[in-house]
Amino acid sequence: MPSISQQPHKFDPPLEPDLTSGKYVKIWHGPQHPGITGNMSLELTICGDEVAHCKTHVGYLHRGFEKLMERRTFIQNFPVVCRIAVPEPAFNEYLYAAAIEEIAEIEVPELAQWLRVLNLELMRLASYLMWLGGSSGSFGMTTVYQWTVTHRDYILDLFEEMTGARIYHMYITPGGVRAKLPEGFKGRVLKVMQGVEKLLYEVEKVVFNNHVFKLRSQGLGIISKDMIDEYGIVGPNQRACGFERDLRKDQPYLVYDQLDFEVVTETESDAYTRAWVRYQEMHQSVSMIRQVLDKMPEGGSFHADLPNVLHWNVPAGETYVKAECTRGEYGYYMVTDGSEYLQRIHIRGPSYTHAVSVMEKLAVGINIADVAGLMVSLHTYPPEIER
Amino acid sequence: MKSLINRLTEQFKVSLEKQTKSDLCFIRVNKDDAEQLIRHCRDHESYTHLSFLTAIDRIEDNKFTLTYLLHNYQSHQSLGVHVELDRENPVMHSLHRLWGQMATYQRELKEIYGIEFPGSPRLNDEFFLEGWDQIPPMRKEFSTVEFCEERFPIREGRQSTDAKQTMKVEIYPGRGE
Amino acid sequence: MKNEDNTFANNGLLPEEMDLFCNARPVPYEPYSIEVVEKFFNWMRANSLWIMAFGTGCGAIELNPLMTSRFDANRYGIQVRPTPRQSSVFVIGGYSSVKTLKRIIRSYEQMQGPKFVLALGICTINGGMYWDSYNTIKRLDHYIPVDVYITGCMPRPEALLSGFFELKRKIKAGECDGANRYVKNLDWYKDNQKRVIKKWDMPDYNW
Amino acid sequence: MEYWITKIAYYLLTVSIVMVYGLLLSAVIAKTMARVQGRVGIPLYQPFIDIMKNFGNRTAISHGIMFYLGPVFRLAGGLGTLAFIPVIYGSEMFSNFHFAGDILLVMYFIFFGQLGMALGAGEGGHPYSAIGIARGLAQMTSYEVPFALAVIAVVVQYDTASISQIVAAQQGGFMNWTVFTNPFAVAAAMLAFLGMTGYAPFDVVMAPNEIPIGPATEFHSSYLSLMQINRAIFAGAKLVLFMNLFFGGAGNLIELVAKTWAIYMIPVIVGVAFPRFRVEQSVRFFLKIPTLIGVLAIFYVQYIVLK
Repeated sequence: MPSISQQPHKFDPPLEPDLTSGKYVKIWHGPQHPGITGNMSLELTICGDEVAHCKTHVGYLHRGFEKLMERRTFIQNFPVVCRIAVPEPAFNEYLYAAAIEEIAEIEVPELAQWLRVLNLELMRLASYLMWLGGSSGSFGMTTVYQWTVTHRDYILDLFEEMTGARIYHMYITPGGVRAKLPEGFKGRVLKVMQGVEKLLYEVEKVVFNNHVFKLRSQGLGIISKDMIDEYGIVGPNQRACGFERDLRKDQPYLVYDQLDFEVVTETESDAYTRAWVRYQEMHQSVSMIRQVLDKMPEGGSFHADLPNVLHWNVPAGETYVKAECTRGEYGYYMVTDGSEYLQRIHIRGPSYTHAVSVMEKLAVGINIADVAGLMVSLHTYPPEIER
Repeated sequence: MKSLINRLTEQFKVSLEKQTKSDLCFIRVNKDDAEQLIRHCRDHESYTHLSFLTAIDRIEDNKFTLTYLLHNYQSHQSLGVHVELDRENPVMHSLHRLWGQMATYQRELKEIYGIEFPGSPRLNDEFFLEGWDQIPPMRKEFSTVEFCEERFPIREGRQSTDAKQTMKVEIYPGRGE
Repeated sequence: MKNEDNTFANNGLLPEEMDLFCNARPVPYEPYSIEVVEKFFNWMRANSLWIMAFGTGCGAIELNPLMTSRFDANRYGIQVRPTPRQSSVFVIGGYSSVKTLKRIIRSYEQMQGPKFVLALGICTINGGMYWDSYNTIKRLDHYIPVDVYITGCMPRPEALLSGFFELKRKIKAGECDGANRYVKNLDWYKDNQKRVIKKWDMPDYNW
Repeated sequence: MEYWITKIAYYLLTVSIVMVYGLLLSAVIAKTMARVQGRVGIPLYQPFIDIMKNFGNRTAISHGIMFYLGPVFRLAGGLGTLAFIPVIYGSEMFSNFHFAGDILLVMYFIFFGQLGMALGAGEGGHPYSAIGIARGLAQMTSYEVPFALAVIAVVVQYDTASISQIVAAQQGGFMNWTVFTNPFAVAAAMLAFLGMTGYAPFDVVMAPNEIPIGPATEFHSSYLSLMQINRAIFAGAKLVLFMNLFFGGAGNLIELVAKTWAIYMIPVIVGVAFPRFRVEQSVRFFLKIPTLIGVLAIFYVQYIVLK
């Protein structure tokens, strides 16, 4: 059964233009380029101002996490997992903990689940604020960048109070979380949320109602409906095409089924719509955080009893857990063999497809001035591509 | 899930490995039927979303296990397809015509496991590593510690103890046993 | 790696690229003969630090709060320049994989002296938690000269600010001669770099 | 002979004053933007320190003689622009080499700097430089159209091509300023001024996230400091030109500072709140509304003012 036929196929890579014809110039966007999110590079072949061919080069941040985690005990992996996606480590912590809990069948107390949701939603909000700044900055609005990054910093202060660390907080551990909420924390969260909502209101006036921003972003990088499944596009990029798919609704984990929110969908699926979907989800996160603070049970234990972590043999098993992070489906595929080390763990980051195959497809034919905008509108984080 | 497995077992030589939860189960198929099975699942069972493709290095029984994880957006169920490869010369049919991102996964596996996917586009381009001159790093027999010791100089004065012993002796004294 | 006329062999280059790249060796620069002038310029350099916009690792994420309204580093004359020709400070954001190290070297050699290197994070000092990772270097100062280390994983913006102040102090005192050290011990650095970077497809010194 | 010596001495004095003023102005602008962004911003003396630091940096690379000449041309453009603009009306000390018809020469010099810069940056060999030059020249030609139309309207209105006489014609109460006697010309010229200053949405030349900082990518140390000095002088010269043509000139230094600062605030306030055009969008912008306003200004002068 020949699996490869000879006629060209839509998934075959496009032919590279020959540079000897003198029509094309090859330009390397990045890794040292302020318009590229994170540390990756695009090998652009441009004809005039138009991109004729694009290759993505990743791996500048490759640390071999999956290898390192195979030679660390389960509890030793916790400082490791949160380093995988730098702007939002909480999802890695939750997924790793969830995978272990599923294999070892650990019951998580309810208070811990609420605290996890609080942590995850704050993380989502912080990550979205960072993205909003980068996205408006890549279109030349440094003012909005300054505002949003500052408000993200206030949320990082909340994290510091809640977990003890700004960026890498090993808060979500297997069986629960590491600490209760400090005294008067809810009031401070609400205060920050007020500031964030005020900021979002201003951002809507400055960015989304801005004629120039519309000129730049509308019709840029349109993702057709067919591409969604063909390229495995997830998250807001997918919801901007009109697909109502959100893991928090479809396969509710933690206590998301007790929260009240609806999936945001749009239809144009260009850069502007993707930004708009994310903007609405930020409002949703704010409301979710408020609901969590209301409905959260007061007392109760926040941590299940674990066996002795020093020689903790997780039983043999195999599972795949996933959560809806800001970019879409973020999954951990874990295989254990009953020893106190992992057999194999695979981290499925949504940027893996967005930044490599989708970017290579969408970048062809756009103006070189829009490459940074398109890159940001796909919302990719290189660290989770190369792990 | 059960009905799906039954439907599949009628047409293909598949064996249910394990169903870990209600919406996730893993089946095993031999490598020549894999493409037909996956294509069938994508086209007729509406498992249209490829979550990931990865490999597991089972050095004890000298095999690589490829895992294709497909997802069904209608029933919200996931199906993991296991394909076992011989560890000596691991070769798998290239499925890059099925999904657009498949070629990228195959590139990665070629680099970090040395699994061959003949016909996959840009298969031999460097993906993560640059100028890698050892055996593929994710294989079990590749010891990253020894490699680091002979490749990268460590600043003197750093002592790295066995974390397990440290936890036993210093952090949780007495809880070790 | 050296020709007899004390120029680089540029073995990594293809033959048709040979004449596109310069193969001369860099020379260490002498400070101004008049001490007052040198002190004056050192004061100027200390008060206008231009960072190169190259986030080499996860430490770069703390540069955003540093440069924005919360901890406004701009008021100390610290600003970001997107091109290595105009920037004088190279902030290495944490661990650097081998693939990134190659780009770091290129960018560092394209910066015009006097140039200073600020290394963030424990992983640039001795590998940190990546001490057994097969793809990250363990100590940065084997490959490029480092002026100031800021430890921690990851260092907070306050720590970055204090590191910048330490760098200012050293520059004013005239102790930051990293570029000269690099040029004087160039062969040692190049040996270390080529021991790690196996795919050396660039000139020996990127002018 | 000593007439020319004094002239040149006065001119050098003017240049130094305008340079210091332009640098201070840029610092004030940066602080204003920083305040909008909720920051403290750079200290006022920061531009001077940057220039001196760049001057003290070393240069180890060479891209040929044209590369070195680029910033020199640019500086020559700035100095030439300033040389024929009477800075302060009625004062012998600050009226440079003005003569009848100097405005045409000034408009030529506004072009000149960019062209020389284009030559030099093209020599640098960096692709971003080439793209930046293409963008810069395209945008410059487009915003020169409304500006030229506005200047023609003013020249027709006052029936002279000498800046000092244009200023003289506007004396005697602010109702005589062009901004009130011929608002269309001023509108067109100010829209062109947005593009000249190069703040958002017209900062396509140095678009930091698209082509890191465009033509100046390869320029470093002392060349960069030359270009910074020129940026200050050029901004000052253009401000003085606009003040003379449209806002009734200045009788003394205080008036000069006040008026130029007010004029410069317009592009800054626009620039803080806007993202960046693509280059063809910006060209289209200039060739549509501002050009129409400029044509309208000429007709306005012809059939209403001069009736």
